[in-house]
Amino acid sequence: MNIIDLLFQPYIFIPLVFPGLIAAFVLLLIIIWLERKIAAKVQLRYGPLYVLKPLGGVIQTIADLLRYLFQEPIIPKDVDKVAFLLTPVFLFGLAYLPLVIIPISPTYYAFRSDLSLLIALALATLAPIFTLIMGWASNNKFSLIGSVREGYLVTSYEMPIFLSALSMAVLYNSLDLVEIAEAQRKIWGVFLNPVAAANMLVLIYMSTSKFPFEIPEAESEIVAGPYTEYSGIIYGLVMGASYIKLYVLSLIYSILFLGGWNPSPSPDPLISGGVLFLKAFILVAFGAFLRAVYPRFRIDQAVNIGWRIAFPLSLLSILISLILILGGVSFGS
Amino acid sequence: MVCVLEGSILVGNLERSARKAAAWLVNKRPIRDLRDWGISFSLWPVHFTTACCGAEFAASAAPKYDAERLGFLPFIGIRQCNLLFIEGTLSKKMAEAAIWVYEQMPEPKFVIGMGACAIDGGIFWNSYNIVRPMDILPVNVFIPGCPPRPEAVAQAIIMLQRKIRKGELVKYED
Amino acid sequence: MSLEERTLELLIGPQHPASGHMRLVAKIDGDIVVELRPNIGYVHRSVEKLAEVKKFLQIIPLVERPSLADTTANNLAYVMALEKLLGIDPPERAKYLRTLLAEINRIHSHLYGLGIHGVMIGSSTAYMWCFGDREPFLELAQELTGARLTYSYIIPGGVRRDLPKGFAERAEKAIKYLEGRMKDYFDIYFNNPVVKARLEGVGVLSKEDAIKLGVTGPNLRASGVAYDVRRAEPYAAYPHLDFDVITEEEGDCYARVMVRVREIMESIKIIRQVLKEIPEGPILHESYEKLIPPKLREEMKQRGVVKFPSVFANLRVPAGEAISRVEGGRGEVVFHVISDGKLSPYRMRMVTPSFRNVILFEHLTRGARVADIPAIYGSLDYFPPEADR
Amino acid sequence: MKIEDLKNMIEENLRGIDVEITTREPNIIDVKVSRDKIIEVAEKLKGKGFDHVKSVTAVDYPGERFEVIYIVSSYESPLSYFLVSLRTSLPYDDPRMSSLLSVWPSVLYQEHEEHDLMGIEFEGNPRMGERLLLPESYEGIPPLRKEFKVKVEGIDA
Repeated sequence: MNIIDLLFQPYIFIPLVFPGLIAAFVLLLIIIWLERKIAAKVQLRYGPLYVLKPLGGVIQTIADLLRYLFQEPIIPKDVDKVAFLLTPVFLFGLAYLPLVIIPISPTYYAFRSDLSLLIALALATLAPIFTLIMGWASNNKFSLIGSVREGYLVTSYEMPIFLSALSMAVLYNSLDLVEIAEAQRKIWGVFLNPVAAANMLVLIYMSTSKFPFEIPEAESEIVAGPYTEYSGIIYGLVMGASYIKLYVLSLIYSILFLGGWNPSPSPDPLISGGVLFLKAFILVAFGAFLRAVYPRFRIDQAVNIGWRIAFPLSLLSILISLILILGGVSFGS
Repeated sequence: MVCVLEGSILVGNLERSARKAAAWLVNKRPIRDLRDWGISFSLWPVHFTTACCGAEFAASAAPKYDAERLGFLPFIGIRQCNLLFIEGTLSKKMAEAAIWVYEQMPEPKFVIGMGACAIDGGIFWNSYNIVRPMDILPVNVFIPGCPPRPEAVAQAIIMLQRKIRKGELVKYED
Repeated sequence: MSLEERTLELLIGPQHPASGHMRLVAKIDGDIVVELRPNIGYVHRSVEKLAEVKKFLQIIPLVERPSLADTTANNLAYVMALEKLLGIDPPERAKYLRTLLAEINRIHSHLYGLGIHGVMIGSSTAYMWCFGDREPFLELAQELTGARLTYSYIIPGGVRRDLPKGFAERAEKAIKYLEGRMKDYFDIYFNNPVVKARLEGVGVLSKEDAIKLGVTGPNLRASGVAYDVRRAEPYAAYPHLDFDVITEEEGDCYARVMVRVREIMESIKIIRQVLKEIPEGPILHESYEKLIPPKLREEMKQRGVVKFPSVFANLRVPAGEAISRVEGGRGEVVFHVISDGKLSPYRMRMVTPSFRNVILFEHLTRGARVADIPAIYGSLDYFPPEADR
Repeated sequence: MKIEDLKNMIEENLRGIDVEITTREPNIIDVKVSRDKIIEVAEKLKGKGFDHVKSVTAVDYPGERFEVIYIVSSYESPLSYFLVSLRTSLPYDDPRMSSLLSVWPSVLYQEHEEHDLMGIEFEGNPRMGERLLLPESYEGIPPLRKEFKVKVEGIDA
């Protein structure tokens, strides 16, 4: 068992390399550049270009990262130092945690349990707590308002996400991501229960504050929301965390609704993992595209949507799953 | 701070020497060029319009002149930006705000004075209420014109980028 | 807990993505704005004091600088006041050229306002589209006068340059481009459900309040008051042109945006009429043309560029008072020039539309939400340097 | 609606008060009134339909007097063509007058600006004493007065 084999063991490879650290980091760099390029394309202009002219400025995000690395991380005087410095690290670190649970092929998974969907969703809900602490710790009125807004939003999107995810679990009568993905070999979940699919997609964009729900760090009202006082690499971590959370949630979404790795020709982990990554990448890119389409909602409108529209829809999706099951739709095992 | 190493005692302030080593490393050839290249292609101006030149600054970020090709993205907060654009006249009230904004920005920061009013008062040279930016802020590049054309704004950014890449502006003292 | 302890005082200061060049001191209770006081004066450069030490002709560039996005209105209002004192009337062709530039300037001033309003409620696409589609009209103005924004095109007795050849075709091309783009604007921005949710019913200004507070421009017409200086006291070539005054009834942010959009369409109609009906003839008043030596006068005719007569250097305006008003893009510009026969005016009073609209901030944001402050601020099309002068 | 019959209408309306009415150019009517009668005249004009103030101008004649000019007009069609300039003159050493805020709320910011830049006291205006356009730390002569000198170009200094 030399080092190379060890690296390819699933419990090392998944969290570290493929859907884990390195793939997420590369995706982060590409997505931020892609977001600026897509927005520029919609807005009749070029976007970042002269960084690397032949390739259309692909390494713009690396330039930004380098600048953040060498920028002075200012810690304001009357700020709660411990909370101020540690929350971004936790936020960025914990955003990766659910990736451990996500399998990339029927046989190749780091950690399998028959409750893996619940674990993944539960870990994904840790982020708002740190945004609240961050807002309070940086002793700035705008960040206080921003973090309280994040608190409001959590109440309006957390419950419906869980319900619409569980409605699919009810349909496949299993909470294990591998079984759910396997069950969609013939037909994807999105065709079975479109209400849950649409509802969860919108709520994913609300939870990672993508447009039109970019409310906690609404720039034109409360400067950068909870992240106003952060500079240097700490801000780089914080800005990356929301993209990582979007990547994690879109991976869960593509397993639940888009059939995980299903049309993959062979059970070989790399190919099926690639199909899964492609679906998640498309969802994240669509989230980035929304920046160019929508202005942003007010906080009361977003909470209104969460409770008056998303919550009943998620109950409806559970009803649809039950009707499908009574109607005799059953999946193996 | 004293630490024992096989019989010989090392004496000295570890923390200061660590910082000195870091400063030496960062100013060394390969890291310095990479850092200057990164900073020069990611100049994010803070959203702080001081006077009427703001209209032409906004036009330089708009589709036709699109300063984002140079990595120039007008950004929201003071803490995340490294470039301050003095657009036009600085009245006394605005000068205080400009000083506060400049002091809150993280360290490798640059200032561009835009318009004839930022150079020497322009058409309002004899007004009782204006301040020359060079008296209160270290300005790196001036742009003539009233208001300067968006191409002049883009040229100023390119000149600032060249100065940074030549290594004149960004220094790390211990 | 009394109101004082519950309210949080928020300084939306000069450095803020949606505050412009001023500080909004907002007292908020939770998400509701209890009271908002604009603290202006950050771009006060005392144009009125400087005008008392500059010569009459030097004041034209000085008067334009404060409202950079809509300079023709200030320039035209000031020169009309001078012409009332001098007792001269510009030739017919110069009047049409003044109207042409005023309308081009109104279109790109409205696009500037719509763009800034777009980015304030979060849609960077609206900002980029409006600023991108503003460029063809800046180029038209640049072709006519030589500058992008600060034209100084109108001089006492006429205008500085004649219409370049082929201007009508290029103007028609730019107008066709904007008309074609309007459909995209409505699809992605004006009929966007999120925009409607953010703007409809926000910052409602009733008709009585609009009249009581003395506001002007699209903010007034969006509340149902059909007052437009181009109809109330027609100047330049407006008596011969037919256009209608755009009004809306609701008086909320969406109505103000819609008035500006429909006024762009109206200005396009006016530009087409002006380019069709512009008469031939001189562009400078004959009393000044006589003063130019004959040889230069011929050269002036071919190149279409006016050579300033030497009297302009030390223009003496007869003593007296003159009040003139012009409908700028943001509203009514009022000039009150008092001269005592010397080389510079005794007192020049310039009231810009933004200075008359600044009272709306306190009135409209009472009881609104924190997220409505930028929506209301943007819908007023408020340009702080113009208000502080 | 000609300017003459508007002048007669105003004269008849302001019967009781000693007021001097002259007309200028096609659409301007000057109404000179003394300092303490101005509110009464303002209310009468507002009753006639002049519903907003376009500009408040203070003119400084050094040593002699201050002249405060309110340009009043209406938004409705027949009257909107005409501008009534309501004038009053204040003694140079005591530039105080009563504010017309109660009659026309649209004068709030304009009177505050004239107070800030010319030093004229408008009793009844809540914003007196505060700075509007000048920085808070500004002391000395109000800048728009003639005795406040500004640097001039070299040639004709």
